[in-house]
Amino acid sequence: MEKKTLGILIMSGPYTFQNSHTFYNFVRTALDKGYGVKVFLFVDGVNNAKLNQDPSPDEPMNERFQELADLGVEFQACGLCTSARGFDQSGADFIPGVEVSGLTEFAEIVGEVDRFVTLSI
Amino acid sequence: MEKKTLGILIMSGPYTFQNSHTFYNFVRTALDKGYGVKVFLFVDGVNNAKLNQDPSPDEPMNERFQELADLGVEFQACGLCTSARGFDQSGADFIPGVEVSGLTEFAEIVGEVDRFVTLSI
Amino acid sequence: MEFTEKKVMILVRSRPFGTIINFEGWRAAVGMFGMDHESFLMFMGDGVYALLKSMDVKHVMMFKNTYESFDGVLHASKRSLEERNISPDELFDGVEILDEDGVAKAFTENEVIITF
Amino acid sequence: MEFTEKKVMILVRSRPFGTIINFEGWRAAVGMFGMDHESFLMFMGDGVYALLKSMDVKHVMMFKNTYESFDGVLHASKRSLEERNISPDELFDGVEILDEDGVAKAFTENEVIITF
Amino acid sequence: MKFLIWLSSECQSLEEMVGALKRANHEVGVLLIQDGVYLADRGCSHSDELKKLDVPVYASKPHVEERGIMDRLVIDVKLVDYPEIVDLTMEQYDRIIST
Amino acid sequence: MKFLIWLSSECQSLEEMVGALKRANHEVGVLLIQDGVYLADRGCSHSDELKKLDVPVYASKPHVEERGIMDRLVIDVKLVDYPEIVDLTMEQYDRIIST
Repeated sequence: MEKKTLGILIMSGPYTFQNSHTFYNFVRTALDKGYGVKVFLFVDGVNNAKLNQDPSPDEPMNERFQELADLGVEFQACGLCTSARGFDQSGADFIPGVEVSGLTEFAEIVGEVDRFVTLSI
Repeated sequence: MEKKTLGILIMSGPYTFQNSHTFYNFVRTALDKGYGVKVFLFVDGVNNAKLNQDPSPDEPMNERFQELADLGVEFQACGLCTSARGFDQSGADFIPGVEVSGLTEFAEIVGEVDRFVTLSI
Repeated sequence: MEFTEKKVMILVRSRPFGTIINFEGWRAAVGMFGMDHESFLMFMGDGVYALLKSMDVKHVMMFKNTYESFDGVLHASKRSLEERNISPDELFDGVEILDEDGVAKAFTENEVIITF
Repeated sequence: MEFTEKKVMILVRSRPFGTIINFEGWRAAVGMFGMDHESFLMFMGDGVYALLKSMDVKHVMMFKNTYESFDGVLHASKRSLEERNISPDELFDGVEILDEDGVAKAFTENEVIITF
Repeated sequence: MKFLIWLSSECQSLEEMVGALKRANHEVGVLLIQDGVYLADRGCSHSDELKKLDVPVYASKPHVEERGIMDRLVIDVKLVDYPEIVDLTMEQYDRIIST
Repeated sequence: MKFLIWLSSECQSLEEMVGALKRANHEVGVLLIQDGVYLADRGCSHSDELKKLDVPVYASKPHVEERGIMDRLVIDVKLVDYPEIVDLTMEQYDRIIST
């Protein structure tokens, strides 16, 4: 039987809210159990993907998101939210594997997942 | 008699929270009345200064912060918060007039103002 | 899973204006039509404040119009309105008010619930 | 105004962990010593949860130690503790509990109040 | 001494703080701003608490207006725009407590 | 149908939502996560409301532990770590309502 897929919408940025930490642990565990994961970064959520973050060593956000992307997590980032925050629409400011797209791609994710969790502020 | 000075700590980023809009209107009005204003950008507050933001036309955050800086508002940005978010420690990612510094400069602002307002999340 | 058109509830519980989350709910509701989902906009808790017709609609007008042009209906929880002393005639035209049964039915019939 | 050394209250009202705001209050309290202000760390409302000695202190230990090395004292509102059923023996050593008069006095004697 | 409570979101500990200051014979005013204005709305279960505090309450006019709750206010507030907010902050009150 | 309420911050409308689903004969579980775990703390004035709902309550163990409130819990919660949280989300419940 095909394993189920988890969809997540995250709307908060890293550091300020605990969401990003919970997100990493939750998604990493879901991957370990064999589930697929698709993520839409919305509003401040796009800040999670920003390259060159240099936080305290116990919160290596870039490495964590990169790790999840390398393990096959699909990341889509809201394009309007990306440009509003002064980041490149090509995705050049984001970790490799994050695609800058829009709400249509979000709607696509919603149609492709078995469970859906929202991480808001 | 010398006009009083207003100090502000802002800890939220633009768009997600209404703080940045209130901040602009409040500070602009204080300037118009002749007060001095000193601002410390802390935590997500540093995101307000990010260059090349391209939001909806009625929220031109870069222009507004630049306008305030040009009118003499002192802006200091928390250095650790700046680097954590992947922005240049030299201030090159921020609008001109924003100085990347640290909590000592924050403490300096606190010592130089007559009134102090915190804009948190 | 393979892509499937679904019934999607956008559940708006945040207050308007203080954060952008409420407004982004309206936007997401419209976005669901982009892949032919059925979009069900539901306001509960403090989210119902976004249905006051006396509100400044500049942030949501475009999404509201588009949502309604797709025959989307605005739904509000009766209990949330009552707890906030909001009477039906204070709301936008066309808001459908759901009692407890209606709320339970909405949660059952919509296959995905996205919270704003 | 010309730079003046002041009595500064860092008023912590946010809960720890859910956001970083609470932890940043501790950091700011230490930062005040950088310009020789007197720093007065005050916990009220849900902020008092940050004084539970059973808490994981990894995010604040460095700031707490530094603050206390400058003879800084941790203060908590008696009423906030009582409303949350937190007894004094659940708190870190050395927390000074302020009754209503003490709270009013703290707001009066500190010249600047910075909220986290 | 005159304290101004700059209230932009919630009402946690408002009585605690305002009550302590009032009983110590300080003057206290409350400025409702941003989502803080909902505290004066007839749908807010805490508006009675605010009413009982018996202190001057100011409410930011633009924030009341955009939320469309002008006709729903159950507390006798003085509506203020930015010039008056600046005046309250810089001149009429001695110290600001942001919450 | 089995609904899991993923509760990470506040308790606004919890009775409203859970009550409606229960009375329509659905199974409901509540997962307390991040600051949501304070809802089971003996200092939270809403914990009685949660208790009365009489539904299974799960609480994220790492979030309870780091907050130091393990000995303060007044609700009979099942402590869960990430593997169980994933299992609740993906297998044991049919639909998630995040709040």
